[in-house]
Amino acid sequence: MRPDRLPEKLSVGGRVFGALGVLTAVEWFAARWPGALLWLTLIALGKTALIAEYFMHYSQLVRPEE
Amino acid sequence: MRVGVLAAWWLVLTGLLVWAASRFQGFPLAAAREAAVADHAFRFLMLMASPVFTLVMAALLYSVLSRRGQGDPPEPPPYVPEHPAVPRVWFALTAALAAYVIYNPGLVGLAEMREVPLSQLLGSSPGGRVRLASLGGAEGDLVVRVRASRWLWQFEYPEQGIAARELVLPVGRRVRFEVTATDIVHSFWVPAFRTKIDAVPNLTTYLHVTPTRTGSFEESVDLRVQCAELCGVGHALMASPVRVLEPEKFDAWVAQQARR
Amino acid sequence: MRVTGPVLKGLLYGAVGYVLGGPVLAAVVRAAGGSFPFDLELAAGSVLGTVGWLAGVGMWDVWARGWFGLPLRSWPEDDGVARYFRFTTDHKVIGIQYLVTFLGLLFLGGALAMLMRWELMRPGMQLLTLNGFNQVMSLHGIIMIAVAVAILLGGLGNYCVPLMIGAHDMAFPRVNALSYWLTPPVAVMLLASLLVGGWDSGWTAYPPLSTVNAPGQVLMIVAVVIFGLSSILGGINFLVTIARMRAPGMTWGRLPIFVWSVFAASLLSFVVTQYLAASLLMVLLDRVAGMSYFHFARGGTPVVYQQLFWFYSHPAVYIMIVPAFGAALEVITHFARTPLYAYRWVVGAFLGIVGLSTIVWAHHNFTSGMPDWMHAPMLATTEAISVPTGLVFLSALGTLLRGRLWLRTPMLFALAWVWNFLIGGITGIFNADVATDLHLHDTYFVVAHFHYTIMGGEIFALLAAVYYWYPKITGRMYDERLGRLHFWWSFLAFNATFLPMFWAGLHGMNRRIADYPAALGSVNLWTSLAAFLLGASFLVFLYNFVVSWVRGPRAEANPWQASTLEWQVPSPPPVENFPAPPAVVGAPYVYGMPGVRHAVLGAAGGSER
Amino acid sequence: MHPAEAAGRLSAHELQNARLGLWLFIVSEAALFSAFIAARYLNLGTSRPEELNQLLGLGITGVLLLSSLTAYRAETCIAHGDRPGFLRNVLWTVLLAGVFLVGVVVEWGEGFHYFPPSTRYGTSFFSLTGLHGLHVLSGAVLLLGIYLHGRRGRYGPGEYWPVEGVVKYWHFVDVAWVFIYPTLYLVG
Repeated sequence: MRPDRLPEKLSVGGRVFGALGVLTAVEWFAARWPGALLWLTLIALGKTALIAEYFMHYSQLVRPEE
Repeated sequence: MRVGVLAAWWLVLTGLLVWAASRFQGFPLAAAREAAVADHAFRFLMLMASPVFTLVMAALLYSVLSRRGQGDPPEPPPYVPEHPAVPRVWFALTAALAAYVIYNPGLVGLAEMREVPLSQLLGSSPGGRVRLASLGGAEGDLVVRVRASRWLWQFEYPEQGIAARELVLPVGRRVRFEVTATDIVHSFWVPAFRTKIDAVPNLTTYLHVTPTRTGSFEESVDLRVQCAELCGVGHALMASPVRVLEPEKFDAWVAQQARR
Repeated sequence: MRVTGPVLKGLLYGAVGYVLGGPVLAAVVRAAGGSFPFDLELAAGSVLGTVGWLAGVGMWDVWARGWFGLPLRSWPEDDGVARYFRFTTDHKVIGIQYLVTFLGLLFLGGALAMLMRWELMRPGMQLLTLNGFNQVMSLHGIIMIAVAVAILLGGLGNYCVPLMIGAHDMAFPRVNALSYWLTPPVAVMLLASLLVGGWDSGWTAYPPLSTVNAPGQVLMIVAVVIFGLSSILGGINFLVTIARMRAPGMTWGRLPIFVWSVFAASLLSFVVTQYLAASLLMVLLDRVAGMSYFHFARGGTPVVYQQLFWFYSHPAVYIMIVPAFGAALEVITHFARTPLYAYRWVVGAFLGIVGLSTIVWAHHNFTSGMPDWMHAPMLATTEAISVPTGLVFLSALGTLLRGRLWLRTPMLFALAWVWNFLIGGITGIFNADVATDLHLHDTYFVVAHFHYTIMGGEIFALLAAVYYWYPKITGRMYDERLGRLHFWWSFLAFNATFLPMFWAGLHGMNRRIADYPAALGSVNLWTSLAAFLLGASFLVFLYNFVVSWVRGPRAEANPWQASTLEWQVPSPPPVENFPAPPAVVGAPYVYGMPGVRHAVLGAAGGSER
Repeated sequence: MHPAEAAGRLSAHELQNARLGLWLFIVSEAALFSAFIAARYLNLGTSRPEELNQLLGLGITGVLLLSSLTAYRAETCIAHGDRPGFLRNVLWTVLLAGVFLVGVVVEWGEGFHYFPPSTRYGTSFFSLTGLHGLHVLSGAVLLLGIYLHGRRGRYGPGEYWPVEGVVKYWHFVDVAWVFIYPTLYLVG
């Protein structure tokens, strides 16, 4: 882990946060679509995947060096 | 290992058990169409289970009698690689047996209990006015509203406009029980009818029974409404007598109740 | 004082915690004009009391001080009996703590069963009141459920799994100690519930009864939730240990079958136990926060509880029985002196059971008023579980038929397990089939069925395992003649007790009743007399267990000449288990294969000591 | 916790054990939340009252998402040896947790008026937000502990497991809300 990569990693976090924000906005409108429960579940799963992958480093379990 | 000896054990034991199961008479009084369905399923399951039971018994007996080792501990027998087909065949046979039991008496018995065709098993029960409903088609020749409270049963006959603390039914007519509870969960069970349904507060559940013979609690203790779901102090004693009458006697009873 | 010090300190802290969290807090709130129901007082007090107990018994000194940057303190090292009364991280000590605690609870639950059988010996009420019977029955139920969940996993699983995979300890030794030390407060709370009116809703605690009965219910709920936490932490610990602490060469395909069974049970317990916690917490919220999950007067829906509850509690029976499968197969393969038959199929069967068991729960609810469409699929999934279970039988029978049987006490109990579980399994089909279950549900047929599976299946497998590992754990040999006496006595008495119950249930004896129609008198008299015999048989076991531990002949490292790792170290094993990590080079059961070995121990180890 | 562990020094093997254990614990916790969410749908389908404060709900959802970002930044900073950045971000996370809790308390106040716990929606609303609030509270306390330890010079690149563990737990608390928010506010 080289210190010079810190800004790069921090910007990844910012982009993920942006994506989460967009998904939350989509969610807000999806609640009015027909079949809302399905859409809301899919969006929530998508947000979970983003957080688990980028924030919680799910892949560390298989690739410890991350 | 001598397969022939094992097979002989198995056949003899199976013969004995199948004979015993087919002659099994140890059922309580059967006083309804549903009881016949249940008892038939019970006996059929005993027959289906017999060869399975005896296969394990035979292997157990054979191994204990013929495969005992000498010495402390016995010298291990030389290792023989397993034949890969045996587990596969076993798996296929048990799966086929399970599939058949799921079909009959499983689904077949369930359809008979509900008096619906097999194709309707996945449908949900009658009426928009209840969210959750239970076993049985929609119609009945006679409606009885069952109300359970700690620790007594009340029976209302809305079409006749009467109520009673004793369950009186005419023989041969399909009765539709509409069951509910006023306080906690109870369960409406008549052993001679072989079926039960929970009495749940804030919910109406349904049960359909067609009594097939007359009788009374005095003749058989199986003709009683017994609470089958633990409901506190009086649970064990929460029972009411059941009387199944000829239709004309039932009408007379209704008239007598209406006068009171 | 050296022996009892930590426990006394734990009791003191626990009492202080209870008083602060319960009565004192309640008094303060009430003085401030707020309302503080007695139920809430009990719940808050018992939670804080448990925290106090944990702090006093050692978590503060060996764990929490580090969080504050303080140096850790530990009680003086001791090889004697004192270490069994401490917050110790050695998995072998924790295993014995679990085993002895839950054997004690098993005897207590058995004594309660004797009380019930005394009352049920004749129609009418003789010994207990109606309410007293319900309380005794409920207490018997929940204690035995706790025993069934914890005794094999917590006791023998803890002791044997690290040894069998060649590890020096569990992955999280302190979490392991926490799992154990959470259980004594559970027992205390369950018994203390009798002081506040007990509870009469059975171990299933169905609402709305459990939302309106005596305050003892609150203690039961808190106790079960805490027990669930212990079970979850234990499950996670086993999963990580088995996944990541195996010795070099110990591949998944070389794991002893008992280890696989613990792994499968842990997979279930660490997820589904939360549903038990959730459903009981909802009952608690109804009681203390005036919520309306299930309370009838507030429009609650009691049926929902039954769905959530059984989503845990049916898999729970596999948390109990799968380790029993593993233990029984382990004993059978060693005492048949031949490799376990169809090993891979059994592993698949365990995992298949784990998967299937999460989609069968509603067969407990056929009569509950759940939606009609659920009957057919739940009937099908439930009966499908007989297929993987059948593979377990295939493995047992194949091993027996290919082996040379050594009929020592562990093997006798393992054979009894085959018989008992066969009856339990087959009668399960009658409960899975809707047409028969509508009658049999909530009758003694069900009581007989689950006693055949859990007592006849799990507890008999447990006894097989206890006799099998006794020399390893205690370093002493049990008395073989007393072992055989215990076997024949308990096996015959067990069947004499529970076989007639099928008949009683079919003939209209519903479960959980203090009294029954006089027509059922003779079957109940027989059952009671047989039950007393069954109870007495355990005194033989107790005598053998205690006296042999004190005075029995010293056991060799490997009295059974078994091939797995735990037998290759001295009895009892040294603190560090293996002087150096063993190298696993082959399958676990290498009988009848000259020159083939399961493992090579480190230079300082030596297998033939 | 052993002082060495308190400082985050674990062998690579122990670190992977701890990670797997924490993940399993998180899966188990997710099961607990899923049971309460399931009870909401089983008890009352997708219906919800009109009086819910939608703006507040959306607001605290954003706050919690933002706190996940600051938690991520804190962990990344300490992994790269940037202690001031780490401390700053942990403090922000705690602060956002506090804002979230204040939002919940305000919503509870309105809830008691419109849909008290004795109503069927109130039952699910108060138990889900309460259960989640307890997790937020415990997470905030843990973050505060990390902050205090960090200020005393603990943790550094390669030895920050306590930070990683607490931050993972914090992300999980966020994920739980990702499901609770539509369950309580959006469906129906």
